[in-house]
Amino acid sequence: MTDTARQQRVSRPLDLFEFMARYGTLIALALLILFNFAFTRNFATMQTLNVNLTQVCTIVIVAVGMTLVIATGGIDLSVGSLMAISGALAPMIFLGKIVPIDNVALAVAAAMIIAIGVAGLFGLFNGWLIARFRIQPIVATLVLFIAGRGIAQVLTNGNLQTFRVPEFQWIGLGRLFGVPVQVVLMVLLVIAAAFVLKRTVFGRQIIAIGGNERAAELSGIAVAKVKLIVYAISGLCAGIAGLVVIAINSSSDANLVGMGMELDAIAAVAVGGTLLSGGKATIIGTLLGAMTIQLVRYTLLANGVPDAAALVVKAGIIVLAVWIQQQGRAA
Amino acid sequence: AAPPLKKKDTYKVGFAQTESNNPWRLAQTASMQEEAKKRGWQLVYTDAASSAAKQVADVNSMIAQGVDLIFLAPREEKPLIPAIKAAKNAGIPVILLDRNVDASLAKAGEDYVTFIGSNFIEEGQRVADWLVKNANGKTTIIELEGTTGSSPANDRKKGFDDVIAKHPEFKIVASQTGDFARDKGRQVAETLLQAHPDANVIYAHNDEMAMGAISAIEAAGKVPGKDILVLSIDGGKEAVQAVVDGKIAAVVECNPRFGPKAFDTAVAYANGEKIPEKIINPDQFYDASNAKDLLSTAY
Amino acid sequence: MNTDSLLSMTGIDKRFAGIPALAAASFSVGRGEVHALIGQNGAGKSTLIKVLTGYYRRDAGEVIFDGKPFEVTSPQQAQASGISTIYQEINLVPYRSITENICLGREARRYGLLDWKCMHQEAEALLQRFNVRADVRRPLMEFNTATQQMVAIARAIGFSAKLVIMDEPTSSLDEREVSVLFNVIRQLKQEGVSVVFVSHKLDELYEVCDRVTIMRDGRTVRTAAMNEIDRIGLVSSMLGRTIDRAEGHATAFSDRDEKKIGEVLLSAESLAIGQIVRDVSFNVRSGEIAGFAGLLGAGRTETARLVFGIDRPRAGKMTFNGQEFDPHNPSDAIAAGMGFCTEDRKSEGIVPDMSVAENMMLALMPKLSKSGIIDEKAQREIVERFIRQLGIKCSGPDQKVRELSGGNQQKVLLGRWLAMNPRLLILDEPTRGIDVGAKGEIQALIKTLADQGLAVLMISSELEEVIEGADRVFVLREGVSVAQFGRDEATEDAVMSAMAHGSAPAIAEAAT
Amino acid sequence: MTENRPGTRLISLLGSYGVVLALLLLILFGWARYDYFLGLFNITSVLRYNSMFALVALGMCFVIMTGGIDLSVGSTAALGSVVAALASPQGPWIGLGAGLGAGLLVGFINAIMVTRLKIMPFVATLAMMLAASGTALLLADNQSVSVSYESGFTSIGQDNFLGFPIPAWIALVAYVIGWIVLNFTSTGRGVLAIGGNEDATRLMGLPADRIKFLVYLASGGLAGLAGVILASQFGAGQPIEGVGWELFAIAAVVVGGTLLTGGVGSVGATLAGVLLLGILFNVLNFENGKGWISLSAYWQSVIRGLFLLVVVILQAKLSSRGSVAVRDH
Ligand SMILES: Nc1ncnc2c1ncn2[C@@H]1O[C@H](COP(=O)(O)OP(=O)(O)OP(=O)(O)O)[C@@H](O)[C@H]1O
Ligand SMILES: Nc1ncnc2c1ncn2[C@@H]1O[C@H](COP(=O)(O)OP(=O)(O)OP(=O)(O)O)[C@@H](O)[C@H]1O
Ligand SMILES: [Mg+2]
Ligand SMILES: [Mg+2]
Repeated sequence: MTDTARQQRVSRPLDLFEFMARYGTLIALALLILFNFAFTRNFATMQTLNVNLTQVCTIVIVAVGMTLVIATGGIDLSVGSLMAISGALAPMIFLGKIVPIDNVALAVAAAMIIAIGVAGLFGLFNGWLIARFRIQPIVATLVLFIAGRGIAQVLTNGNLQTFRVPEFQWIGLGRLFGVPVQVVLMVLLVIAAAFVLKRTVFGRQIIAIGGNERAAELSGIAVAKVKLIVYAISGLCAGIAGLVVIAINSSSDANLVGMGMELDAIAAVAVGGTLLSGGKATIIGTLLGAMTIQLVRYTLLANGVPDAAALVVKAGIIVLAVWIQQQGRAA
Repeated sequence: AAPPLKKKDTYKVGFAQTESNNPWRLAQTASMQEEAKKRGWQLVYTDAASSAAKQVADVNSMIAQGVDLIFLAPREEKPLIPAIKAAKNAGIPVILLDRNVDASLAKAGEDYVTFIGSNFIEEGQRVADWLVKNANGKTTIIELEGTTGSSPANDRKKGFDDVIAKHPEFKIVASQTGDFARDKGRQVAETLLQAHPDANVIYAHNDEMAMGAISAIEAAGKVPGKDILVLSIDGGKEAVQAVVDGKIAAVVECNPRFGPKAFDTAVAYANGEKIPEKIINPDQFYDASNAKDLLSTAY
Repeated sequence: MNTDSLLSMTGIDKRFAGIPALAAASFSVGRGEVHALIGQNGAGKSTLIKVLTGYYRRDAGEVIFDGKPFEVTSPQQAQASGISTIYQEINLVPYRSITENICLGREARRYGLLDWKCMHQEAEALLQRFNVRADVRRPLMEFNTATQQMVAIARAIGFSAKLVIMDEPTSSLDEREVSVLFNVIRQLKQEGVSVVFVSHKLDELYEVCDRVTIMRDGRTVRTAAMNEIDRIGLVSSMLGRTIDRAEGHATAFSDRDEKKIGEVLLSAESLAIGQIVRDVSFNVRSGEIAGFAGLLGAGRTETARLVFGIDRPRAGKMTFNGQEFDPHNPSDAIAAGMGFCTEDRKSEGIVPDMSVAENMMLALMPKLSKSGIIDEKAQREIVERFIRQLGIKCSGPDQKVRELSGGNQQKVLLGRWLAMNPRLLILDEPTRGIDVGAKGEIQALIKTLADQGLAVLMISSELEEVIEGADRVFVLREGVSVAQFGRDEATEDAVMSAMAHGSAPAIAEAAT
Repeated sequence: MTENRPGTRLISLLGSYGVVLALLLLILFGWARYDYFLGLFNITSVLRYNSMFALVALGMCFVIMTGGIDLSVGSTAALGSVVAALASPQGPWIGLGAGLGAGLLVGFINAIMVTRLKIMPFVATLAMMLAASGTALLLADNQSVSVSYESGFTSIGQDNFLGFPIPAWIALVAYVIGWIVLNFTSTGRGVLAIGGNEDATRLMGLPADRIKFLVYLASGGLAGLAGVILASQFGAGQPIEGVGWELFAIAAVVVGGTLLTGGVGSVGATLAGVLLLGILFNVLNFENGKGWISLSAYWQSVIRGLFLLVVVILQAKLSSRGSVAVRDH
């Protein structure tokens, strides 16, 4: 019986919708690229690839953490604010505003570690609220969404910090074998997260919690611990993204760094095919989702679509992408 | 006439700021707070977080607290009218800072005391005029707009575009919003430069986006100031330094240091002096010819 | 067939993702008839019902109801046309009050607005029919499974329907409640209402049903009057092979060898938590099957939860393997070597979107990994072995567990714990909702495991299962362990009377 | 259920009315600390301003009770304000109808996406948030649209009735209707049932999709109504207003004790939640007058965040204690 059923499944005529669901995001991406080849001036160049890859980096980095959070059935609204905090802290440290450090390398290393670490700690705080008090993730992370940016602003008194520190800005401007460092960083994070989700106990536990938290707990999974770690990871990712943004811009503006990032990241996750209700996740999907959204943005900008109309088009594409996947699931 | 202000040694005044998410606003707030401290006045400060509606609520809470006078930096021309009317009804004079309100709905000297500020349309015009004179064949323009729907973005666009429209040799090939932010400005500039490789002028509605555009130009392997002229408005220190360095071609100042003039005006009003309907801040214009000398005076 | 038939379904096909769940199934019910629908787990009973009520759309076939072709696309329409259904998994709204759960969909109104007073009264009156007393204003989630099941039944009866469908309504009821339910079914029959009754407990069928339809692999294999077919006939039709096992035992627990029982592994003394568990003492020895008997709500599940570290006792103490044992959470208990198969598999057992393999490996996974990375190969081997051993009907280890029938889900969960190779396995209603074939297999399996030295704590509301299966039976009543019986003392009468009245001397006995 | 310790009741009572208690304490604090805090002017202006949020939160409350979410309310209100402003020269009723209609249209599209296309509410309404805001900007040509001052449209937002602002009356009526719908109609009970267990609700034969449809429609309509008030109160349709309203509304609903997972909720407590958060802004403004925190506006967001933290933690504590005997099935 087992075998016959299996065969039936395989030999079934190719289901268009299931195909679309599985490869929908990829198809959308391919169509967009084709469209651009045909209509967008100067599209087929390395520089275009470069521009798009570097621009999508921060979203992907944040969205990786967000995917893990969403897989547990949660959500993290605080990522943008955490980017601001890490972006505000780092320059304060390597510019020696807190304690003067003479050695540049040391200062930069300290700045990176502390800034990312603090973001991670705030993520841990989110996890603590959610695991310890069972506060709904949206609300728990809303706290830092509101207060986090305030903290960053208080730290810097709202002032812009500008700097020219090539050692630090390497993560935003440097290249490794001709590839921008941030892209390398993004790829590494994506691979690491995909591996964790697919092949490790921790990843399986994340999915189990999103799928049925009580069952997970009764199977001996330390639900609270897993959640703590997941939100901490999301915080760390946001921290890294914050550093990348300020490095590229040679300036850190606590008021704006990471503004609206939570929605971009969530949209990327959703378009990528991860269920927002948890229990399922695909990191590669998230990468593709983020790229799709980025390319839509690029296409609209490059073709001079006015901002207001661009919003409507973007909305339509998000809905379309998610709808196609939805069809696949329903079939 | 606008409500009178009693003569006193010190006052309790309100300052309804629209937002604090950019250096310009911060400088303005700081200037107001410093001035209040210097004079020993009590300042009730509110921040409307970019919402005109909240700003009205803020003004109302100032009225409720019984301040003597309100400095209002209206977020928008129309939605703040009810706040001005409410203050008038409560007998509290209002002085507008840096943005005006719709003249058909509220009148200076009648509903509010006066407007102190700059003229956004004129700022755009000044940039365009400079470009027309100094273009040297650089005529293909990318415009980085401010936040969609905000009045400085609308006005700086109008002032600039109207002048450019009179000169057919110039062409604005793309005009997109960069949200007044450096990062967004950079990303938009990167994209637009990619789609319009022939562009050789970037006009940004504020310094932050101009700085972002410079990064974008450099990332595209071009030289700002040489291959591409960057024009900007605001004239903060970083931007003026960029003019000195040759990266920005020209920048119109929009000085945020309103404190002294605003408070002087209030005192003059209490003294019964006649206040003009508009007090326009004289704004600097920086380009290669004067930037070095004026760098120290830039805010 | 019966010309006076109320419902007739013919040639019904239903496929899920290409796999047929129903293949040309047919089914017909007469007026005022109580009709049993039986079959192995996954035979397609629930699917047939859901097709009838419009929850699933059928791929082919014809339905005639009350003389007219019946085309409904939602349970709502089915209900409006006179078919009232109690689904297999309790499908109610836990946060809402009993009244709402009973009256949703046919609210009493006054001046166009809901009339709460009237609805509360109606809910109370309906529950009265089942001898259930409960504050109908309280949220449903505050009540135990049995009460919830009664609420579901009351709700279905409350609609004046022509046909009431009950998909395994008795699986979470004890005998007392079952007999109340049967009285209600008889009443319905008298009122001319037809009833479709799904159950794996064959005795029950003989008690109330007039006819029986047997399903196998999505087909209807036989329909007969209840009095024309004996148990062996039923079972062989269900399983599709002739069986010749004598009917001496209702369960597959054959007599056990007492000598294999070892030392005391777990002992609990005077456990208490609030009102639910007040004073429970018992012990389990390795190689022994210890049974918990008791009426519903006697505190058996809650005691098991204390042992497994899900809740913390307010008083009492436990030792495990000779050491003091005070688990703070399930992972402590698991680390100590326990497994716990919960009674509510839907909300506490399966992770519906995960595959059979992933579900089965959920607890074992950390042990099967090298520095956090899962050993896929080892995992697959184990899963495939258990799928074979437990006879889990699925298209393969990668099928989503939500797509399995209830009984097969239960087997997956058993597999989850057996894979852990535990020292003590707590089974809360292990054969609830499991077909006779699989039930026998599971019981035999439990016995084999015990023979190999596993300690088993088995909670069951089926008296036979406890009496025949357990080496010792502990009886709980209102949160107190009131009696303990050895294998020979545990007669049906003795256990029953302890369950109902308790016996003072037995308490002292249990405490020693 | 079997548990009837004295005190449990009190605590669970506090759990459901905790937000009211917090509200009273905050008002008491304001009254004790600031002059004029309870002055008529302050009260009416707080009510006038917060009535918009109250309407939006009411819709959000219903959506959340079904287990969904509506992120588009802010931009829907902005769109409603623009449409109302454009229609305002035709008179107050037409202006009102136009704004409401725009909101209903948005709600309708949301409802279609959620119930027909089966797109997760979070994503569907996130997209709608972008789309409505884009549409508002397009209609308004990127600027605020002046309303007609002659047609009497502004009296909706700016006048009083029996001494209270008309927007406050509108919100009050909406809440009374909302309360009745929730507690005394089958649709209202259906809303809670869906949030509690959607699948079961379907199997129980309730029209789950229709109820969800209505809920999103209502949320859109209420947001449109808030837009009408926005336009008439401030004399302009504002395409860029409404940013962050959805989060305010969600916070208010949650502070009011409604579970984000759906199934449990209260209309009255939501109103209390709106007032609590709204008055907090007001208190912060008054505090500024004292010169304490006006040093930096940034402390305000920190304080608001902390306040939200305290309230939700308290709420979590109270609600878990009130039901300590209840296993959460
Ligand atoms: N939603 C679904 N998706 C895929 N397959 C399904 C789904 N529901 C049921 N099936 C399959 O259809 C078959 C029939 O299942 P059904 O639930 O009807 O069995 P059943 O006779 O009610 O069993 P049980 O006695 O265990 O309740 C099973 O093989 C099951 O795996
Ligand atoms: N969620 C709950 N909230 C409050 N009381 C409960 C809850 N669940 C069970 N109870 C009560 O606790 C007591 C014991 O329940 P428990 O589930 O442990 O009994 P049981 O013997 O295992 O019965 P069952 O066979 O129904 O599981 C009963 O009085 C029951 O009413
Ligand atoms: Mg079934
Ligand atoms: Mg039990």
